[in-house]
Amino acid sequence: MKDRGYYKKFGGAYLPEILVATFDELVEIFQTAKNDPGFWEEYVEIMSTYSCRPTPITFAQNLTRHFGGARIYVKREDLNHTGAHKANNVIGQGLLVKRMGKTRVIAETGAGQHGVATATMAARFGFKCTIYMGEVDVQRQRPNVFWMERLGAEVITVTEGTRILKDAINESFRDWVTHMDTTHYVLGTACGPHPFPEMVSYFQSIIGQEARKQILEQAGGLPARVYACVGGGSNALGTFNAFLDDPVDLVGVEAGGEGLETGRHACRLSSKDSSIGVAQGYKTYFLQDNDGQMRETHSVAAGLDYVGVSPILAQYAETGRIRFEAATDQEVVDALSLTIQKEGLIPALESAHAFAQAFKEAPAMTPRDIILINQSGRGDKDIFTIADAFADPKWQAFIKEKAEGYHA
Amino acid sequence: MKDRGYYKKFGGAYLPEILVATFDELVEIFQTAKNDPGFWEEYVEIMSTYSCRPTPITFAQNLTRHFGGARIYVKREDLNHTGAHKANNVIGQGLLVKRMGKTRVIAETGAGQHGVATATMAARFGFKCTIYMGEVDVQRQRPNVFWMERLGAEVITVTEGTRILKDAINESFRDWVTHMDTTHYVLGTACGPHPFPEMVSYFQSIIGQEARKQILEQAGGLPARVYACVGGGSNALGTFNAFLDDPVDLVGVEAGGEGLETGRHACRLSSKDSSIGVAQGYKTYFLQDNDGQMRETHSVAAGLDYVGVSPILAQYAETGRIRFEAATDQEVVDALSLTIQKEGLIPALESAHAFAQAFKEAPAMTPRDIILINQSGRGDKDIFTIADAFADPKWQAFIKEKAEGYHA
Amino acid sequence: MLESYLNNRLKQKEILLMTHIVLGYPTFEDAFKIIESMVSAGVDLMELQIPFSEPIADGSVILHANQKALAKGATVKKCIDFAKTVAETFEIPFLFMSYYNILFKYGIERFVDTMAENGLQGAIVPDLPPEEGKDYLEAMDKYRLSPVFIFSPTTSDERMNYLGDFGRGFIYCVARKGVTGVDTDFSRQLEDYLVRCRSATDLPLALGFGVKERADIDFLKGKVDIAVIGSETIRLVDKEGIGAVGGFIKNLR
Amino acid sequence: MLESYLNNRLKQKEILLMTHIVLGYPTFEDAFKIIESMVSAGVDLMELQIPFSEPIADGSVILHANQKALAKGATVKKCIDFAKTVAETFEIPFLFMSYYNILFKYGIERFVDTMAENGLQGAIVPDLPPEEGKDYLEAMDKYRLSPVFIFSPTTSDERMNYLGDFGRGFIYCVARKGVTGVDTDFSRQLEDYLVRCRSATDLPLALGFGVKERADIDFLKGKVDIAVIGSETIRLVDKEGIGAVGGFIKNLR
Ligand SMILES: Cc1ncc(COP(=O)(O)O)c(C=O)c1O
Ligand SMILES: Cc1ncc(COP(=O)(O)O)c(C=O)c1O
Repeated sequence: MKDRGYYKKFGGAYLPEILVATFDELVEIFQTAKNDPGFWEEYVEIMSTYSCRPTPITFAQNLTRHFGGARIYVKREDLNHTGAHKANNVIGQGLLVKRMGKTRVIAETGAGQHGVATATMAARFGFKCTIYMGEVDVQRQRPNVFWMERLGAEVITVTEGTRILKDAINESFRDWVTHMDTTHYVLGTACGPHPFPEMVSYFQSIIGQEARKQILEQAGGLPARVYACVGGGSNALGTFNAFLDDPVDLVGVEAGGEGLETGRHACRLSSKDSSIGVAQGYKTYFLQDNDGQMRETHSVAAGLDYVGVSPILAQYAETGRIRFEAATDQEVVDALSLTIQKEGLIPALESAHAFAQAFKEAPAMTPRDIILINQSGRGDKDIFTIADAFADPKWQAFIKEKAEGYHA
Repeated sequence: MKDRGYYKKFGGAYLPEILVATFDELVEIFQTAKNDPGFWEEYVEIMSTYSCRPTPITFAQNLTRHFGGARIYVKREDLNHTGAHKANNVIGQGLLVKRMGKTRVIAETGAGQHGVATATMAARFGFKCTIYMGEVDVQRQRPNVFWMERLGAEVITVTEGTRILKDAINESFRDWVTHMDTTHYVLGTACGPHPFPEMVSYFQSIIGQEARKQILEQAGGLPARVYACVGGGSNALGTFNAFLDDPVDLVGVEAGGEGLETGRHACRLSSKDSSIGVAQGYKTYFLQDNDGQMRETHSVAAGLDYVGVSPILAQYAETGRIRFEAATDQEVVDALSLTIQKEGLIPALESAHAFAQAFKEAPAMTPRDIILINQSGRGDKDIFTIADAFADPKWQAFIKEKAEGYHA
Repeated sequence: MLESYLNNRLKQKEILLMTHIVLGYPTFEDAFKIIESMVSAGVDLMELQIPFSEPIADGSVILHANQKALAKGATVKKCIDFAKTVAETFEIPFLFMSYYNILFKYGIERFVDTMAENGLQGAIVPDLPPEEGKDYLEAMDKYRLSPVFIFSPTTSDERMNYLGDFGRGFIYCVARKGVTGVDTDFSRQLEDYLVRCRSATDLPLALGFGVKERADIDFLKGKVDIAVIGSETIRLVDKEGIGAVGGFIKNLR
Repeated sequence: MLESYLNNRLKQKEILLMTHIVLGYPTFEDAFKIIESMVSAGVDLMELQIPFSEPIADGSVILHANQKALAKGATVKKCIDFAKTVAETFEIPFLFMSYYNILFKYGIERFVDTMAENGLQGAIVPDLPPEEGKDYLEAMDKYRLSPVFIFSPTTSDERMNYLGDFGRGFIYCVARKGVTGVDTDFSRQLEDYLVRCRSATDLPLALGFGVKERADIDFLKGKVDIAVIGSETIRLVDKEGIGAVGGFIKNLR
């Protein structure tokens, strides 16, 4: 591996020796594919027949009217097969797995979205599949576990550490160092050792490529601001990439959890609680203590509940090219509720972070300004979380009744 | 109303007098819209920016290999916004509601899919919305109720009659005869009094229009057979319409429930248990007793659990242009399971009927034959039903635990 | 024939009373007793509703009566037999009321024939507009029975004329939008509507939907020929038992 | 320096023993006692692992030890202080083993300086390949400490040479794919791999991952210079308590 994937001082490949050869192979396969014009074509082809690309942009006319400021457009990654932008990445990596001749894939998952996407890709490509998921997330996202199992994947509940996304990543690495001959680790976001940040954002860049073209056509101009939520950073990078050279304000929205002041959040780039470190194979801002031990993070959205962040985003945070903000759980639930009622769109809790921030800013803008929000996924999968966030009594009664049926 | 919407001896408009004027208005608005070339354009435009049209067709390479017969293609209505073909119909009718200047919509729903679609359309178009849903279906499809309510719709549980789809239709009519000045009844399928069968299949015909073009392009020829499940008949007609003049075998698949011999099914056109009758405003084959009282129907798929069927389909059943078959609950669950594992597609239980029948026939065909299956919707919504069909112990444990949390 | 019976009767009474029951509800025996007390309380004609599983034009009171009658085993045959007895027993005219599927499945001509044979005078089929009713109209004509059609506040003048042409016996004017069994506002607006009805047809006019007390009937005097009591007696039977029916009817006029 | 210590020692013994503990596990006091019994049982050098919250190269036994040590309050400072005492107390060389973030957050030069001052001889940092370790290598060189690098069965000959150039003290050969704490198959295949390792470097070779009994060590004699006992002692402590460690080590050789 010659290019070690640095973005200013972030990134790199801090690998156990056992994985070095595997990464060398991966880097090479990826570079070869990237340089093969047929590869991107093949990728777009499968995304447009197996998933539903190009996904549209939707003019949110009611929200626009409601806020009376900027004209709001929404990029509809929720319409992807399996319901989120995660499909872009897994299908892309799936094609590489085929090129490498491997027969098994593993993946971590937080929200469950990436797990379902990977299990789906594995079913479609005929790979064996194991998904690692933290125990806390298994609790929050049980329906996704159910679907992964139906898809033929083995879902392993991770009971180590904080039992969320980062721990699932660790367990995936532990599996990988044992089975790398047959197995590819489909990392779900633009984090981890090189070439993952580059590779994942490469596949996700299809979002921004489409969106830029669409918004020029449909809105007649470039957006003033583009919003995306930031977990690991893949949907944000995928959306932002196409606008980097444009005079467009790019806004990444992190999980403010219970509020920055409470410490119970997952803001790496929009809070002072993080610092630079090296873990899970790459260097970036982490939420860690002074010893370098990773801290517990918190978010209503499992997919944003992560200690690290893409090194590529860390770079842009330092250069100031991307602005990072935080939206709290409460702001997110409110934004979600408003979006459902006004537009009939059900963003995932993760995506609703982007909406929440856009809603804070849109009123102060003018109708000449266009804003674009990336709806990274749909919220159906979050029904247990959302029903709890709304404390819906009818839902609770239904669950109790169901449970009684199972006791019988 | 001059043209009373007859398809041979089926159809008509058996209306209470109070609704006659409303139907006259509806027929006129619909005819005017249909004759306005801009209208279809407007419809396609909104379907391609708010939903994800054209939805792709996917070559099911693994199922094709598995059965070793016909080449299997799947039309992906599951990728529509809200997850089913129902979106096509509601958006179309929504545009008519705007033309009529009405401010409220009502709808029946069985699977909940049409209710969610209508509530979504209402949110987007700014209409008030009431959804009628049989008590049995509320039980089966609680997540959809939750989302309808979040979307701002009022969901009324119908406790009359057999407490399923047909009873929800009756209640919708009862609402409508009271509020037709402000209210449009968004009937969810190609049934009911004229112009509904024509109107709903007109909007749904976008499926077949796209699919025919796509299969010619991607598969290089016309399909030998096209499969669609048949509840009321809207997705079937929408898919079949474009192939009526082609040498293509069209196969509608009804809910065989626990088996034709048990009487616990919902087969109007593929069993001898039905007879011609008039109810809910139109003449067709109904599952009724000798007195003309409607019978209980049964299906694992709420959306197919209906006593009547589109008069247009009844016509084609008589002419023989469309062949009707039945798939049992068990066959459907098996087909669903296979499709998930082989292709990473999760059809709705309704749609899985079409798959089940195709799977029975595909092995006896040759690779020169193409078959097209309409995947009318996605199965996520069915998690409670599917989890029960698989009797998944982990799901049950999860529900019990959740319930305990709510008791606390 | 029904129309001349009504016109004769109207020479004696300012307004006639038509009542409605669901056959087999609460039971056939009770239904018989209800009819008995209605007739002796001075009711002028009656609708006998053959229960149907999908009564879309009926509100919850009659809907439940339909469902319960069916659940208790009311069949079309039992209803017809019962109607025969009733028609033989009592002097006043009886009409069948039901949804079209009941006639259709029985065989339209056969149904009408049976009606005639059993002494019924006509029928009200709320989901059968004349456009769909060719066979029915021919049979009714052949057997000299009265097909009763319905006017509603949404019916145009032109359509009232059209319906009037097909109607026999009387026209059933529904008082308002909505289903049976809900309150009606007896007001100026209703009056205007009834004026429209009156000028559209020479047939006697009945008004139904929401008529439930003496004041309503007083209001209707001079405006229509027949006041129809529908859900209210069923509600009464449900609440106070069949014994209360006679007194209730007597008090109406 | 470490390498000459090892070479001297190897003149007396056919194979050396390196053991591993997690600092603060089960407690610092117990860790001290474990070291004591290991040293007196004849261990030749030891790895002291500073616990880290994300030990991706470790299997469940060491992972849990890391987590429990942290949960009981093991800080980097406590680990360093403890290591200092240990290095002062016992004669054998001690190495730090930890993940790179621990060094990085402490400040690399500061960390290496502290190591040197506290009498540690080197460090194993499994997630730091030389490509990413410029600062670390410079500091280790400056303070004359040994950065130990790792060979694995997937490491090419070319890369072994490369790693050998950066390594000091010895090379840590992992016996197989996978994480610590899993059984290793001591077989012909392993032998071939060790032949490759030997020809790539002049440094002493240590072999770790899955070494847990006398037979394993017998197999390794003549093939490597140091046998590494990792998870097995932790497993022993978990099961039989710290008293069992001395006897276990003595029995190995
Ligand atoms: C819908 C959705 N959006 C966003 C994310 C966050 O990931 P990323 O920041 O890589 O886009 C997730 C992760 O699971 C997700 O499911
Ligand atoms: C996914 C899906 N498919 C099919 C149907 C059946 O309706 P139709 O026969 O009108 O397409 C339903 C009805 O709810 C549905 O939800």
